[in-house]
Formats: sequence, structure tokens, C-alpha cells
Amino acid sequence: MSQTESAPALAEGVDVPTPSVRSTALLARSLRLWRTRIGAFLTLILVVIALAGPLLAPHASDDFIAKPFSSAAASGTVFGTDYLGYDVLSRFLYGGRSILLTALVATVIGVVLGVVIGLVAAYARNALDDILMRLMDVIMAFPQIMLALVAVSLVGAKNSVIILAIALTTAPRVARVARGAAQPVVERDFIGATEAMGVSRVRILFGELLPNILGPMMVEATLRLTYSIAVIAALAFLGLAANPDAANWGIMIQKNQVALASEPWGALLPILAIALLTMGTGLIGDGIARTAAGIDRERGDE
Amino acid sequence: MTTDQLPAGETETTGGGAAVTVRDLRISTTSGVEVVHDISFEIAPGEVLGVVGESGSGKTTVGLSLLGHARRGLKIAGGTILLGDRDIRAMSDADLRRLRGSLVSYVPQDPASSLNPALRIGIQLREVLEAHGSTDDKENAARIAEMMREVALPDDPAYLKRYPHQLSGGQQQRVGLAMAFANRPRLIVLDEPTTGLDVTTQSTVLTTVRELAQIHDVAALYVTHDLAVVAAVATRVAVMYAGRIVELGPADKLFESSGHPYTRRLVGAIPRLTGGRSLVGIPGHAPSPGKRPAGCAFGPRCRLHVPECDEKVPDMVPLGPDHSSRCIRAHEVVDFKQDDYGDPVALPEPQAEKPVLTIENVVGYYGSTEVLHSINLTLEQGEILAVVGESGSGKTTTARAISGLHHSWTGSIRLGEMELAKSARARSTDIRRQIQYIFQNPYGSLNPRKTIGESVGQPLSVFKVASGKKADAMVGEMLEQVSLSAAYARRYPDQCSGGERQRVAIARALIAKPSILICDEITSALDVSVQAAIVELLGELQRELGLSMVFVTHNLPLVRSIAQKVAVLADGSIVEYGETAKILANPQQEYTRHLISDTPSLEVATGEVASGAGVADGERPE
Amino acid sequence: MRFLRGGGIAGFVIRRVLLGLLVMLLVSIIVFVSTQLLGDPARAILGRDATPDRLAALQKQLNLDSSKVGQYFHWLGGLLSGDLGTSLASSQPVTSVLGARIANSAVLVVLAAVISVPISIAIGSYAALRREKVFDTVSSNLMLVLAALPEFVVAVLLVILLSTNVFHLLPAISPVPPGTHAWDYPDELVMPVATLVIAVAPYVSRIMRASMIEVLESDYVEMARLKGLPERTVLIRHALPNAIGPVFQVIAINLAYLAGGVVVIESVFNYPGIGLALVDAVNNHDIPVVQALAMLIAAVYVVLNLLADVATILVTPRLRTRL
Amino acid sequence: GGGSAPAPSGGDTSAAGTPKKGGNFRLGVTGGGSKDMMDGQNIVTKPDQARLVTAFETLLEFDDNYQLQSTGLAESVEADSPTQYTIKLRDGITFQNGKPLTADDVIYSLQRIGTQANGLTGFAATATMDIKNLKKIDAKTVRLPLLSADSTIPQTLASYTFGMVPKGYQAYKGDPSTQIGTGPYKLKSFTPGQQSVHERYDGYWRDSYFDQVTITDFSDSTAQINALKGGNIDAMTDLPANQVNAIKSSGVEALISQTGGWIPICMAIDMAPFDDPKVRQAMRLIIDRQQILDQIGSGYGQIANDLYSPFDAGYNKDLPQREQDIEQAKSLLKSAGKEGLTVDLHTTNGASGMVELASVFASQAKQAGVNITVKNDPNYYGDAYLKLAFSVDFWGTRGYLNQVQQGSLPNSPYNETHWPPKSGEGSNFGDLYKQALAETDDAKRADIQHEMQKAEYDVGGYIIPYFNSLIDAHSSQVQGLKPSKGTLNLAGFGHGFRTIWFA
Ligand SMILES: Nc1ncnc2c1ncn2[C@@H]1O[C@H](COP(=O)(O)OP(=O)(O)OP(=O)(O)O)[C@@H](O)[C@H]1O
Ligand SMILES: Nc1ncnc2c1ncn2[C@@H]1O[C@H](COP(=O)(O)OP(=O)(O)OP(=O)(O)O)[C@@H](O)[C@H]1O
Ligand SMILES: [Mg+2]
Ligand SMILES: [Mg+2]
Repeated sequence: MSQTESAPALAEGVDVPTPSVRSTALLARSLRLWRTRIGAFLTLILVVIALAGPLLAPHASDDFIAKPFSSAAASGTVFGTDYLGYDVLSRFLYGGRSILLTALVATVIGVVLGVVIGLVAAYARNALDDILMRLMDVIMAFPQIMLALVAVSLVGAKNSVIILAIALTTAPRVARVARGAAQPVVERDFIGATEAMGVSRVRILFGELLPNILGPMMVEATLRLTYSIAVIAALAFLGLAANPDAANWGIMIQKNQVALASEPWGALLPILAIALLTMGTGLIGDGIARTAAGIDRERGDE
Repeated sequence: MTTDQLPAGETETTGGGAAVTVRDLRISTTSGVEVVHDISFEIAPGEVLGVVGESGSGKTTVGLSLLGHARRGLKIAGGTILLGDRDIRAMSDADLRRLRGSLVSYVPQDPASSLNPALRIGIQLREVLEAHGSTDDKENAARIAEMMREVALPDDPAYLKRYPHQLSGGQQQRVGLAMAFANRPRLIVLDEPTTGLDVTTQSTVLTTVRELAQIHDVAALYVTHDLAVVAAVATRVAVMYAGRIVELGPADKLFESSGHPYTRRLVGAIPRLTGGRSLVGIPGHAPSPGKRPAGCAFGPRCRLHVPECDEKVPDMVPLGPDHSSRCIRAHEVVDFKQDDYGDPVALPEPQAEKPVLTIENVVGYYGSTEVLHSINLTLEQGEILAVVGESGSGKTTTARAISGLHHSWTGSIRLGEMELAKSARARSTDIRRQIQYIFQNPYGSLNPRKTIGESVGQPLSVFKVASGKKADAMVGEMLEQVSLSAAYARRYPDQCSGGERQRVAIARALIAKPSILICDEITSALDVSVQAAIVELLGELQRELGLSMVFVTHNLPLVRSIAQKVAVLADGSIVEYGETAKILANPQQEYTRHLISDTPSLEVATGEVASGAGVADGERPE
Repeated sequence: MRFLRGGGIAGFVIRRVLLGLLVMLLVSIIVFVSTQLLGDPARAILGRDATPDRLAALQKQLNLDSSKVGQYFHWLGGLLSGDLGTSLASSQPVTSVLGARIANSAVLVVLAAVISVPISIAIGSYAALRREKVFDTVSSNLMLVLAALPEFVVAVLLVILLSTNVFHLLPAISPVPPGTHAWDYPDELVMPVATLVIAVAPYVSRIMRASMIEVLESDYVEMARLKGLPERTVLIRHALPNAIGPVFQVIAINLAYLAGGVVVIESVFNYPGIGLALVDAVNNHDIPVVQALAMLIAAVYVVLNLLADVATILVTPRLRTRL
Repeated sequence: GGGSAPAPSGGDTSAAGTPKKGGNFRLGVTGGGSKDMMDGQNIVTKPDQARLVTAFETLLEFDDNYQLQSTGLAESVEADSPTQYTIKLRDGITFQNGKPLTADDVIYSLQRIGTQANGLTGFAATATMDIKNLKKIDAKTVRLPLLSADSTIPQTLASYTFGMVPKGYQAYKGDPSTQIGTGPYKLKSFTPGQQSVHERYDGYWRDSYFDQVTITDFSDSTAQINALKGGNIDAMTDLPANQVNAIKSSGVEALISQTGGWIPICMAIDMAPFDDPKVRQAMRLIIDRQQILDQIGSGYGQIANDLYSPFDAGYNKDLPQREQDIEQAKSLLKSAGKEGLTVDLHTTNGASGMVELASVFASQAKQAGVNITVKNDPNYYGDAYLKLAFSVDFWGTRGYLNQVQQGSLPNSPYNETHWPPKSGEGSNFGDLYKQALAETDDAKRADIQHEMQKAEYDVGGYIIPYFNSLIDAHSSQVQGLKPSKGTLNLAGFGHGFRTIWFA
């Protein structure tokens, strides 16, 4: 390590590297908070259930075990049977995958779309910004559930339709947040520095701007995932789900909720799962948000 | 609120008449890390004690403790704070509340964020009176009017109906002062109340503080990191370093014959209006709380360091009446001559008749507002041209127009013979490479998500100079050239101090091998010692590489130390343009004269230069 | 956006209204185009009974042969003059089909808003004050749990708890017989309103908490304390007005969400509001009703946003005086 | 074969106590919406059915065993010849405005149904009636000539959409006073999609007990059950079969009526892959009827044999009950070259059980290597309907020939299976139908029907797993409800709300 005479102490370095704000580090740091840990734990468990569930299921998802809504004792199962006489536990274990994947895919598409729009709008700072955001306003004027409802009734309850409807309604909400987060970043000098260098706009958007709003975007993404899961469940509750014979938590709630008072598990298990999952992602988002805020505070005003 | 006021009188007190007495004050974080250690001082009524020190040395923390307040996460861990003879630490919350704003008041660093944006200033003024028992509306109104006049603000009701954002920074700060003096306190704590104000406003505020303290016989603690400001306002000065007072004494003594190496170097780092001496920065930086060494905290940066320094924290060594220093070699230090720091240096002669940059009739706009009026400048090869002026005079706009970041202008800017397009994007790669811009705020000009190496290496790939291993090697070399080590390439900006970040920014600009460097107030966000180091570095680079620079600043003394030529901007026009020494010594324009006289400087404080008219009649319409 | 300046608060409101109208115009185009996709309304009405002759008869009756553009302007003209067309399903004017339902839903939403907004602002503020203390921890986590429960779950649980299985305190459904008003049946409103309150309160209180914390950390609140102001004054005069500004937007978005969220709640409680009407109209492909509801809900969103903007401006002098 | 329906409950309550007058009977009905209407001869939604029977009555009536009775407005409906009937009205019957029921009203009523432009449900059933030449013999007698022989006329006249309306009658258009029928309750108010209120008509010719009947629309059965349990309604339609046990505990009773309703899986016999009779045969061997009945109907219902109209006198009970036979199904598919067949089965939420049937059948088919993808299409009854190769539909109780006329003839309005075939077995189905219509001798007609059913049994396009039960629920306060084989819920809504009362 060479050092010039005029800077003897520099190489020994900075004694306290202030906390890092890189996104991976952000996630790792946020895991120091209990709420994030609990959230991650809940999310992990439910994701594992959703993904590995079919391997654990005592019965096939379409094995008839006993008469519909038989009690656990009467049917010799853990949680009784559902509205058609399937094993509730097995249906539950099979049923997470699709809702999770649907919600995830929809959210990812929506968030990516929203982030791109938000970044472009924030960076444009001109009429394009206004036009984009007004367009987002127009889409936002339709509640998510309503748009999904109309879309599903137009084209049928296909997964692709549900995904598109949710993605489309997620995007403007994300775009708003992304734009809000990117606006102050756009004003910062390092963007000017890259502009002066002549770096292409696309590079500036995704190479310079994007990494700087990852924190709030991660919070937003978990929040949106939470909403997506809830919307899909609500659609199923209203009787609008793709593939009615598939094991699916949303459909389980809809079909079995009639027995909530007598044989509750068929509806209660998926309700709990969805509640815990949304709670888990919510906690993670909260944790990331708090960590990001904490880092910003520790970093001091810039 | 005049019941327990001390009789007006002597300012030279150390005895029981002190307005405030602090003994062995220790403040730590709630988790137990000590932030401020063993602070002891007194302030007499009517006296202004200046507290200086680098960022993070604990100035604010000490200041707030005089109000019995510790910021979230901090607590007062030990020692006594006596206000007159009342022990603040023994007071109940209710008593403290009654104390604050009446006996002790506070003027915050940033008036813009310390005034409630949702309340009219009249209300904010009135509530200080009401909170301390004055409920008579008429009386209060009269008192408010009086306060406003004292701080030289209009006292009409319409003005009081304004919101904080409808006031200029200087006016806001004076509202803060009015609020602080409202209940005629015995002690007032001012926390860098002029940082961020332009020189003219600053000088007004300083005058106001001094006069108010004297007239009302109020003791004041004036916190700042600017020695020149302290020189202008304080009678005594406490120098803080790493949570300790390292030197305490009368202001003039401290600047002429300081007894601590840190103070010495601080003084040496301050640019002089009279110039002629190169600036010397203090390399390295202060250790943060919890990492402070067992011995002298300044030891690792000290040229006079001896092994004994590391044994224990040195005691205060008395050096004279009311003057002491926390250095075991204090007596040797006192004997040094200040001029030992900073060699007299002649700025290199520019190679004339070879203008690298020509600005002709440039008129700049924001929207339809004209903010630059026909600017004409030339920059010779190897020359540093300083652009100075008050805030809003158009300095940044000029700099950005040259670098292609401000697109809305007419006229002509030529690089050598080549006409420049307005937008950087429209310029050729080579032109973009030749003109490099360095931003004011080192915190904002580096992408926090990129490593130093990525940031510095970016021009290489954008200008297709090099890539891969070769680029990495060049980045390493460049970092060393700006006095960082190649290892910094792996760090992120938040792992670097402000000065280091600014070096990185310079490295990023230099790596493209530019012919012109545009520097926009690149040192104003930094501590003086760091500023000096950066200026030192730029001077070296200029000499070695023959760079030409446009150096934007509002710091006139700094101009004297670095630039051959200076252009003075006022309201978007160049009012004066020529050789630095000539203009500073013999300003032709009233505007320039004001600028010079308003600039607080050690020369004035130490009597090297007679105080200009500006300080006295510095009142300018806002 | 130079023209977006000047004229003070009135000018601002006028500009926002114009902008809102522009949004509504775009919304109307989208609504019209997308409802065209709903397919042949005649066939939809007849369903299984769509024999060719009945189909032909109905198509003629519905006058579905003019050009799309013509239909759009005809529809838009109707909208502007308050004529929303005729419901395909019931052959009644849309206004009379929806009139009472809009009133019913409005009662729900307004009650939910009036209850949830102050409550959540109070909870959020108090949690911010007692940051990291028991109240904050408990309320934050409770809010998180409530936010995680989809509202139909909340509704179903409330029914089980309060009316069918555990206690029999409240009616399980809220049918609001036609010709009467929702507020004539306060007991029937309790559960739907409670569900909506639970749906909204977590978000508003969370934002309020965050905003309040930010304000409490601000220099001016610290300064207010250092001025020796009583804590009450610090909170009520200094903190609250500043903290509440950003919350208006969130309240607006949440209330707008309520306008759509009633779909599920109305279905659980069999409450005759626009939510049920929407599901029904969508199922029946009752285009005029879907169009009217979409426009209504969008209008609610636009108006709420406008109100939020105005409210934000009003509590934020910096924005107000810049106009 | 045979049903395994658990003993219906609630049927014996009627024995208890004597009828009492008074009370507001609150009925909750699902399946309604803004399409709700009121017309003495037409329905769109299920609540419309309940509304119709409050005020309108038919000339003949079915009893609880789905046998024709002349307990209705007509004293008698006699066949003078295969092509002519005479209708004799009962004395002393008045409309709710006090006007007596006359031959003119009957002629107006039948002609109203028989006019295509009116778009009424019963229009198709009037195809054989010579509507134009209806003739008033005297004030109480009407002659109904036919265009061709039709032995199903009495059944047709007993269908609930053949209600008698006063001359000049129009469907409800906002004025309750236009809804004048001969029934026990008079419309007081009506808001489509929400509620209708009906007051007792004091001049009614039979007994009725409630002061008022309130019919409320429900969007789903959960809310309905909650309302019933919570005491907000007195009775509800269509209790999900799997809830029969669950509700018993809470002062609520189920009324289970074995009906002739059926949910067929329909194979279009002229569309691939079902144009091959072997494939159709295989499908019918794949299905496990008992399992379907147990899982979908919770056991409430009766195993069927791919034939409809079980209560018809001409129902062919001799054909062997088809059982699941996967092996044979496989070999049939193999010989048809359709091993590992993959096919879409279209269904919709049109009636409860339709989606579930498709799901359960799909899972059963896997055993035979047949891959069925269930398509739940909300627009099923749109353009696609009747054009699908493989779909699920639903039907209510009907006499055999009535049903054939609705769904199994080339010109039937709802022929999902595209039956009958143009050649081969069953191609004479249409001729046999005409013969049966013309046959006045019950035994001979039954023989012809047997032959028709044999063809459908062998090569038809329907898979009919079971006849479902109508399961409704009511509070134990409601008396007089008995199970009925009829089409309408709650035993024809307590026979137009006149044979039930509050305890
Ligand atoms: N709330 C806090 N919790 C923990 N440490 C703190 C807190 N506030 C300040 N510190 C630490 O205490 C030290 C002194 O801070 P202080 O703000 O008093 O410095 P300062 O001299 O006023 O600096 P500046 O010139 O930047 O205002 C710093 O090292 C800082 O990191
Ligand atoms: N984005 C902007 N929009 C409109 N006007 C602007 C903008 N930026 C600067 N101005 C105006 O242009 C003029 C020149 O501003 P400029 O930033 O060049 O001043 P400066 O000399 O660099 O000031 P400072 O010392 O405060 O940095 C000022 O009057 C300022 O108000
Ligand atoms: Mg400070
Ligand atoms: Mg500037």
C-alpha cells in the first residue's frame, strides 16, 4: 500500500465505515431487526409449505376421502374434508403454489413496469413526466378489485388475465412511489456527472438511478405482493378464480367458507396461510423500511 | 423575566459571577459510548465564548447540554452545569421547560428547518413569551416589535404574518435570534447560526449577535467550525477536538500564539485574503466516539507527536492568564511562529495568448428569466480562473453552461477553436472528455451504490479509453495521485469522509485526462482543514499537469490562494474581471469592496488588515 | 408547466378541477372501449334463452347498430346531462337503479371514513409519541395483523363472532329494504362499517405514525421544546399540522379504495350498495350500469385526490403561498 | 340401481299443529340480480320463480309426487281428440282486483305465451297449439285446438310459466298494481335485485296464512345461511348439500326434496371425439355415479342411468344400471383409437354442482387415462353454448316428452348433444316422438318412450350421473313444508306460500 507523504493517516483508513446502503446489505442489515426476522420466518415457512407441500400431502389433491365436510374424526384425517370430500390438509398443501406464483408473477410484472415508468417520469422532468403520471392517474382511478373483476368477466378467469389485471393496476401505484423516490435522486449531482460524461439515458436510468431507489422499491414490492395476494384471494372469494378444480387457497376459502362455523379448517387453513404470508411480507417490508430510514438517519443529512 | 438577572458589568470574569459554569461534563450515547469528555468552562455575562472544531467534535452536543437537553440517543452522563448557581442537572422536567427559552435560549444552525414551516413567524415569536408567563397581548406585541427592531427586521404586522419560507435565510436566522433574545435570557447558545448564509448576511448576523450580547449583558456560547467567524465575534475561544476541549483562551492569543498543534494547523489551513501563502491541510481525520485512543486524540495526525503522547490524555496546561492547552508540548508549540505553516508560493504564470476556453456574450436563462447577462471570459492554458459572487449571482449557471449541463443559453462558448454545442449529449466524446466538472457536494456527486472504483472507472469506459485490467490499474494510479490508496477502489462513498469523497470526485474528473476542470464550490461543504488539503492537491495537480481550471467559489480568501485571475459576478453580470491580487488589493467596484469587507477573516481579527466598512454598515436590504 | 402557476388557491383548485376533468375524459374513453369488449349485450341478457329470434328482437330494441364513435359521444353526452342510459338487465334508467344503492354505499364509506380517520390519526400519533414503548409495539403489530387479514375474512369472522355462532348481538346481514335509508338501521351498519374501518385504519395509522415520527425528529419540534413550550403546545401546534399533510394523500387513496372495497363487504353482508350492483352488472354484462359505476368510482377517486391536494396545500403554507 | 338418499328431514313438521294466520314470511333466495322481473308467465332468475307463484296460478297443478292434479284454476282439461282439448274453469275464482277469471283471460294468457314476439319462456311448448284458433265456448269454457297431436298438453298447462293472467296483462314495469293474478298474495313493492313484498289477497279462493311475504335477493349462500341462523329470514333456497348437517344444530331445518332435476355432461354426438359412439360409451363407463352423488350431492339425490324424467310414467326402469367399468372403457377407447384422450370440458356457475361435477368427473377420468381440462367460463351461455363438444348443463324436473321437445330434437331450443343422429341407431327418434305425442293410450305411449330411451341409453350424448335433490332450509317456526318432487324450491315455495304457516 503506497501512500503519499501528505496523507499519512489516510491509508489506515476510515475508522468507522458508516453503515452501507447497498441493497443486498440493506436486506442483510434489516434482518437484524426482530420484525424482519419474524417476517422472513413466516414468509419462508409459507413459501416452503407452498412449494414443498405436495411432497408432504398425505393424499393426492383429488382423492375423495369421505363425504363433504366430514369432521377430522369421522374421516380419519387431520383437518377433515372439504366441500367435495377432499382431504383438507392435502388440498391445503397442494394449494399454495398457484396463488403464490400468480401473486408473485403479477407483482413482479407490475413492479417492474411501475419502476420503469416511475424512473422515466422522474428523469424526464418535462411534459413526458406529466403525461405518464396523468395516465397512471387514469388507471389508478379504477380500484384493483374492480378492474380485475371486469377483466375476469370479460375474458374468463384465466391465470393470465388475473396476472395482467393485477400487474396493470399495480404498476401505476408503484410508478408513483418510484417517481417520488427517484425525484430527489435525479436532482443529485452524480446524475449530472454522468450526463456530462454523455452516458446514455437507459444506462442512467438503470445503472445510476435504479440502484438508488432499490430500498423503497423493495418495501413497495413486498407491500404490493401483500395486496396482490389479497386481491387474488378476494377474487376467489367472489367466485372468480382460474381453474376451479385445482387445489388453490383462494378457491378453498371461497368454497369452504360456508362451513366456517361447523368445519372451519377448509377455509381457516388458507385464511391463516394468507394472513401469515401477508403479515410476513408486511413485516419484511416494514423492517426494510425501518432499516433504510435508520441508515438514512445514521448517514446524516446529505 | 428580569428578576434573577445579574448586574451588567465585567466581561473578564472567572469567579462566581459567571453566567454559566460547566465542570467535567460528560455526555454519552444511551448505550454508553462517551461522545464528549471532561468539558469545563465558564462564560461571564456579556461574554461570547466561541467553540470551534471539526465536524463531529461535539460542539452541538455541548451547546445543547447547557439547556439541559441531549439529542435522542444521547444522555448527559456526568459533571455539573451551573446556570448562575442553579444546577441544571438537578432540575425537574417542568423546571427545565421553564428555564428553556427564558433563562437560556438556543439559536439553531439551520433556521430554515428550525422554524416551523406551518406557523407564521409572529406566532412563533409570541409563543416564547406566552410559554413563559407573559399573557398580556398588548405587552407581547410591543415586545415582539422591539425584538424585531433589535435584529433589524421590519416589525409591522404584515411582516409578522409571513411564513418562514417567505423569508430569506438571513432573515430567518434573525427571527431565530429575536426569539432567543425575547425573554432576555442570561445565556444564549448559538449553533453555527451563519453557516449557509452568504457573507453579507453572515456579517449582519454576527454584528447583531455581538451587539445584543453586549447591550443586554448576555453570556453567549457561539458554536462554529469557522475560525474566521470566531475571530469576528468571540472574546474567548474553546477549540474542541474529538470530544474534548483541547485549547481554551482569549481569541487573539489563540490565533497568534496558540498552544496546541491542532489549533495551529487549523489556523494554517485558513486561506488569507492577503494570500501569498499556500494552504496546508491536516491529513487524516478525527477519531469518532468509541474509537478514540487512550492518549492524545490528535496524536496520529500531529507533526510534534512523541511516544509519551499516547500514554494518557494530556491535562490542560496553563499557558497564560485564562489560556490553557491540552498538549504535553504546549510550551514548545506556543513558541512556533504561525508562518512556519504554509510556504509562501507564487502561482504559476499562465501561458498567455493561448485561450483554451472562450466565453462570448453568453446569456443564460431559466425558463424565460434571464439569469446571465452577456458573460465574456477567457481561460488561458494552465490558468486558474476564479468566479466569485454572492449566492444567486449566476456562478453555477455559468459553470454548468460550460460543461453542457445547462442548455438554455445563447452566445458562444469555444474550446480552443471549437464551438461547443449546448447539451453535453450533443457534444463529441472528445469534447466531453476534455471538459470535466466537479460538483460542490461530494456527498451528492458520487453514486452511493457504486464503489469508488466503479465511479472513477466510469469515464474510462464511457470515453472508451480502457477497460478490464488496464482500467483497474489506471483507477488505482489515479487514486494514488489524489492521495488515496488503490485499496479505496473497493469502498463505497459512505465509507469515505467528505474530503476523501471530494478527492474521488477529482480523480474521476482527472482520469479522463481533461484539458479543463470546472470546479463548482468544491470545498464549501468541507471543514477548513480538509478544504486546505483539497486546495493543496489541486494546486499541485495544476502545476504538474498544466491544467486549466474554472474555480467557482464564494470564498474570497480562498481565491487569493489559488487563482491567477478572478471574475466577480453580481446578478448575472461580470462586474470585475482581472488578476486576483490586483482586484483583491484594489477593488474597483462597490460590490467587490462589500464582498471583501463582509468576508470574515483572521486578518481583520488579528489586526493584520484593518476592519473594512462592511462589518459596521453591513446592513443590506434583503 | 408554467401555466400551472398563479391565481392563488382558487386558481389552484380550478386547475386541479380541469385536470380532474381531463382524467375523467380519459377514463370515460377507457371505460367505453373496454366495456365494448363485454360482448353482445343482447346475448348476455338472454343467456341460455338466446334463441336467434329473441336475440334479433332484443338487438333491435337496444339499438346496437349505430357506429361505435357515435355511441360513445351519445353516451358521453348522456353522462354530461345526467342521463346514464337504461340498464339492460332491468330496463330501468340507470339513475333509478343505482340511486338508492349509491346512497347506501356512500353511507358505509362516509361512516367508515368519519370513524377510521380520526381513530387512526390518534393511534398513529400516539404510537409515534410512545415510540418503541408498549403502546407503539402493541398497536403497530395489531395494525400489521389487521392489515394482513383480507377484509372478507374480517367480515366473516365478525359475523361468526357477533351474530351467528358466538354472540347473537347484531343482524348477520344488512339488507336495507328498498324505500328505506341505511341510517334507519344502525345495528345493521355496525359490522360492515367496522370491517371497512379495520380495512383502512392500519394504513392510515401507519403512515400517520411514520409522518409523526419524522416531524417529532425535526429540528423545529426540537426547537419548540428548546423554546420551553409546554409539551401540549409542541404536539398540537407544532407537530400535528405538519405531520398530517402527507397523510391526506394516503387517506384519499384509502377512501377511494373503500369505494372499490365495498364490493366484497357488500357481498358478505348482502348490503344493497354499488359493490353488489357492480358484481351483478358485470355478471349480467349490463354495460350501462358497469359504465356508470366505473365512472362513479373513478370520479370518487379523482375528487378525493383533489380534496387531498387542496387539504395538503391548506396545511402546508409553503405550497399554499407559492401558488 | 337406486338412490341412497338419506331420509329427508323436515317433512313431518306439517303434521304438527293446525295452521295459524299471520306473520311476515321472509324468504331469502340466491340467484337473483338486477335482471329480476315479475311476469305471470315468465322468469329470468330464481327469485322470479318465487315471485311468480305468489300471484299467479296455473290451470292444472302437479302434486308433491309430480303427478298431475286438477286442483288448479281448471276444473278439468279433457282431450276431446288427439288434436283438441277442452278447458273448464272452476267457479268463484277472482283476480286480485275482484274481477272473475273467465275464458277470455285464459285465451289471452295462452295467446300471450304463444306469441313469439313476447319472448316468454313457455313459447316453445306452445308449438303444437293452434294458438290463433283458441275458442271461447262460454264464460268458463275454452276450446284448445292443436296443430298436431300432443299428449303432453296437460303437463304443459301445469308448468308454472303457464300462469293465468287477466286480459290485457303486462309484465311489471314499475307499477305493482298491474300485477294482478288469481294467487294468494298481491304485489306491494318490488325492487329488482333486492326485494319484493307481497300482501295477502283476502278474496283468495283457497286458504292462505301469512299476512305478508317478503322475498329478498342474496348474493351467496353464506350470507343466506348466516341470515337464517341469525333470524333475519325464515327460509332460504338452495342450501348447499354439504351444509345439511352443519345447520341442524342452530334451530334451522333442512327440507330435502328428491326431484327429477339433473346435471348432465353433454357430448355432442356429431363432434370429435364424441362422434364415435365407442368414445361416448367409454365416457359413460368411466363415471362413478355413487361417488359423484356422495361428493357433490353429499348423498342427497338418486343415482341416474343416463336417462331423464324419472317420474314420468313412461320412464324405462328395465334398462340395466350402468356401473363404472374402467377396463371396458379403456378397451373401448383403445378400439376407437382414442387412448390417452385429452379433451376440454366446459362448465359454468349456472347451477350449483355444475363446476364440481366437471371437476370430479375429470379426476375420475384420470383412472382411464383420459385427460379432462375443466374450463369454467362465465360467458358459457353466450356464443359458445350449444356449439361445444363437451359441456355441463342443468335441467329441472319435466315429463319425458316435454323434455325431449326442449332438448333432444333437431329443432329443440337447447339441444346440447345434437341428438338425434342422422343415421343408425336412434335416427328414427324424431318419428317416435311424434308417434308418442299422438298416442292417447298411456301404455302404448310408454312403449314408444321406452324405445326412444333405449336409443338414448345406447348411443345418446348425455351422461346423467344422478337426479339431484332440492335442499332448502327454514326456521323451525315454519310449518307445513313437505318434500316435493317438483321443479321449484321449498316444495313450490309452499305451493305459492299458501300451505305453510308460522307455528
Ligand atoms: N444521537 C446520537 N447518537 C449517537 N451519537 C451521536 C448522536 N448525535 C451525535 N453523535 C456523535 O457525537 C459526536 C458529536 O456530535 P456533534 O453533533 O455534537 O458534533 P458537532 O461538533 O456539532 O459537529 P458538526 O460540526 O457536524 O455539527 C459525533 O461524533 C456524532 O457522531
Ligand atoms: N432550477 C432553477 N430554476 C429557476 N431559476 C434558477 C434555477 N437555478 C438557479 N436559478 C436562478 O438562477 C440564478 C443564478 O443561480 P446560480 O445557481 O447560478 O447561482 P450561484 O451563483 O451558483 O449561487 P450559489 O452561491 O447559491 O450557488 C439565481 O437567481 C437563481 O435563483
Ligand atoms: Mg453541530
Ligand atoms: Mg452555486
